[in-house]
Amino acid sequence: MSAPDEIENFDEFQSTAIFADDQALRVAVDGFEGPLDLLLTLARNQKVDIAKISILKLADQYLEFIEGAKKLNLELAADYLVMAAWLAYLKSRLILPQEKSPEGEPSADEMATRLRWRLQRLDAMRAASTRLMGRERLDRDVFGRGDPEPINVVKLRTYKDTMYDLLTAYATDRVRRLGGKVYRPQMAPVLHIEEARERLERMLGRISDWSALDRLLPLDWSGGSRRRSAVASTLLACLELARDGKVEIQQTAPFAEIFVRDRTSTPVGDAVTTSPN
Amino acid sequence: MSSVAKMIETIETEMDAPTQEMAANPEHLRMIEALLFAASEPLDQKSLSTSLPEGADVPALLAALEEIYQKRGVNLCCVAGKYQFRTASDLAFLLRKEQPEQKRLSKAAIETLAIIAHHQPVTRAEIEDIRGVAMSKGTIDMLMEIGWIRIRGRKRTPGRPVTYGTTEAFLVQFGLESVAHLPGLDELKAAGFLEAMPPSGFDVPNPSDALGPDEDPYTGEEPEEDLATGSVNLDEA
Amino acid sequence: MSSVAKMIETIETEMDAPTQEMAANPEHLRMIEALLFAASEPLDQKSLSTSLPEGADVPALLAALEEIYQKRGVNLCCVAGKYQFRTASDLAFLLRKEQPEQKRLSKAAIETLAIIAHHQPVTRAEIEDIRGVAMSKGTIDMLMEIGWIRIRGRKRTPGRPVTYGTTEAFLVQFGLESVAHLPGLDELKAAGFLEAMPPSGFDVPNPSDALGPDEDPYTGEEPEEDLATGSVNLDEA
Repeated sequence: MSAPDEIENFDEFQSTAIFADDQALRVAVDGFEGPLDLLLTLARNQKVDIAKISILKLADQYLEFIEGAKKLNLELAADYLVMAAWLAYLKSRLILPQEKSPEGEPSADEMATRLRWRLQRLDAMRAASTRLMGRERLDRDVFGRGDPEPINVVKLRTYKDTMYDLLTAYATDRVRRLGGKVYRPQMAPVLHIEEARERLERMLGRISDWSALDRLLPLDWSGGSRRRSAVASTLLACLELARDGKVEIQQTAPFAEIFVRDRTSTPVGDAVTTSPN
Repeated sequence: MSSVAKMIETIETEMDAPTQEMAANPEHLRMIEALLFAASEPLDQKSLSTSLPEGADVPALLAALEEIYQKRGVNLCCVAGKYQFRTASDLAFLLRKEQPEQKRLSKAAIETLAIIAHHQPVTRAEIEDIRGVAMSKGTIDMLMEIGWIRIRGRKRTPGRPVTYGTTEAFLVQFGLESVAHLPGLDELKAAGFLEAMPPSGFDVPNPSDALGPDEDPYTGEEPEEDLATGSVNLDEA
Repeated sequence: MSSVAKMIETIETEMDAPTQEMAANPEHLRMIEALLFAASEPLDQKSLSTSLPEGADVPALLAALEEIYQKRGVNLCCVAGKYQFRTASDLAFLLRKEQPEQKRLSKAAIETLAIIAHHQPVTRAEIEDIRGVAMSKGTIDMLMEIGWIRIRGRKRTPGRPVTYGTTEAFLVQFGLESVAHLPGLDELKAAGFLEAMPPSGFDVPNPSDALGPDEDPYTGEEPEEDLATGSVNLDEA
């Protein structure tokens, strides 16, 4: 039973509920929001303060209204009829005051006061609702900033990548590409230092006095990179043995030929020696 | 002196109140003005404070700003405990916009909203008692959908009915600092119309966002036991 | 006098300019302020004029408003003949919220970056050749956006492709003094990034910030003539 439109002015609304003839009555029945609303409208039509309204007179008007509606065969919701019955009862008790009200029941005056109070309260809430809806509303009467400037969330992106990541990526990427594209390269030949040292140690006692380093190289390690590796490893092995006092090494000038002498079979000589330290 | 200069002089005179004098750092004032101007939503003191330099006296700045803008075309308003610049209400005639998209509220919905606002926390039965008519389900649904009301708790009475209250969006829409700022609230209270019964010395319920003395926080569906053992709730009530 | 009052006095002094004195009706000023505040887009004088009462001197009002807001947190700006309030440009930082986010480069991106770093100056085609895969446009764009690579020149080869190199920000990120300090082959081996015997054909160039022998400095878009006369460039290369 709700009005189709927002009606913010209740005085305006209630004026539509005043019934002068049968036609208006029909309109009024449709317009009421229940029996209390009907009672309030009737009360307001008495044009006196609701606090001082005559409940007897109001009950008469209400019952009259219901009778009129019945005559017109208007369908009335049950709660209108309940209110009518209650008002008829209240009216009878108000007209014929009893000395005592039935057990546990309020007196007729108390019932009238309660009804009056409920009408006042409904009236007050109607007014409050008018006040509320009369307030300036956002985006209808008052406006916020039409073109707000939003907060820009700037992502401060930092990267965790380190030099390690960079070099790993470079090395693995490049090795992978080349590995896939070119033939699988042979491992370059290396004469390991340990190998050279073992070999030299086996030769100790058999190395002739001041032998050139070249002559101590294994025979199958001649030529190109194989020879270079053999020279380097054998020299390093000689240096290690010299440190251990097992050989002496001599070189007369930078890049000159290197000579090696076996100290295990030769007493310490007075030759010019260069001992690496 | 020009009329504009006169207006500014008025602002200045108001600004000379000693309370704002010390605290309102003009650079901070510019900042808070910019923040509030830029925002699309009301801002609370806490979020303003985090955006301003440390030590900025937000309450003093807000007070200063409110005074500066008091007579202007744009005013600083406090809604739902937050701050927002809004066009002056007397200029509504200039700016008013009809909003066809917003559902027009029925008389029943408007009344229900007003009752919920003033009587919160309030149950459906209490609303029906005030209006003297059974409420159609759609009314509450519609107000909930608009976002103006919410279920806020349960009443410690038999059946433990849910209680309704208004939302922050309601306060923002109607330009209210809090529900305690509803116009005419004091008169309604004084007349006893916010009480459940005719005045006879019962305590006066105030509309409040805090849980009422006979209200429990809303936790969704009630456990079935509670519904079955109405007697327990009766004892509690 | 309080600092705020001083600021207002400044505004007032500015407002006393005789041009605005006559025309700026304070009520009209409030209206234009509200209109501009509530507008969702910049407004031109004509549309302001139709919203304001007849006879309102829009140019004078705008001038007055501009002066009032000149030193404030919000300014009245005119862009393309339309007016709007904008946050004062020196307060733009208030509207920025920085959110740190840590990321890692994608595999393709870090490999590309490593190759640019070691092989610079290097063209896109060369990067693709080294990596053996076509590169997505996004990779270079992303590295440029981060600011770690830059276009440093053009190669004197047909088509004059741009050459890429690393930036100062790259050196900072990876803790390098200069690109010449990038580890070479031996250091890569020694540090265990490469096997003792890298595949044949594996060389690690010595990167440099200086222009390469076949590199021209980058001067933006190539003039059309250069693109047309590829043969000339071929000779040069």
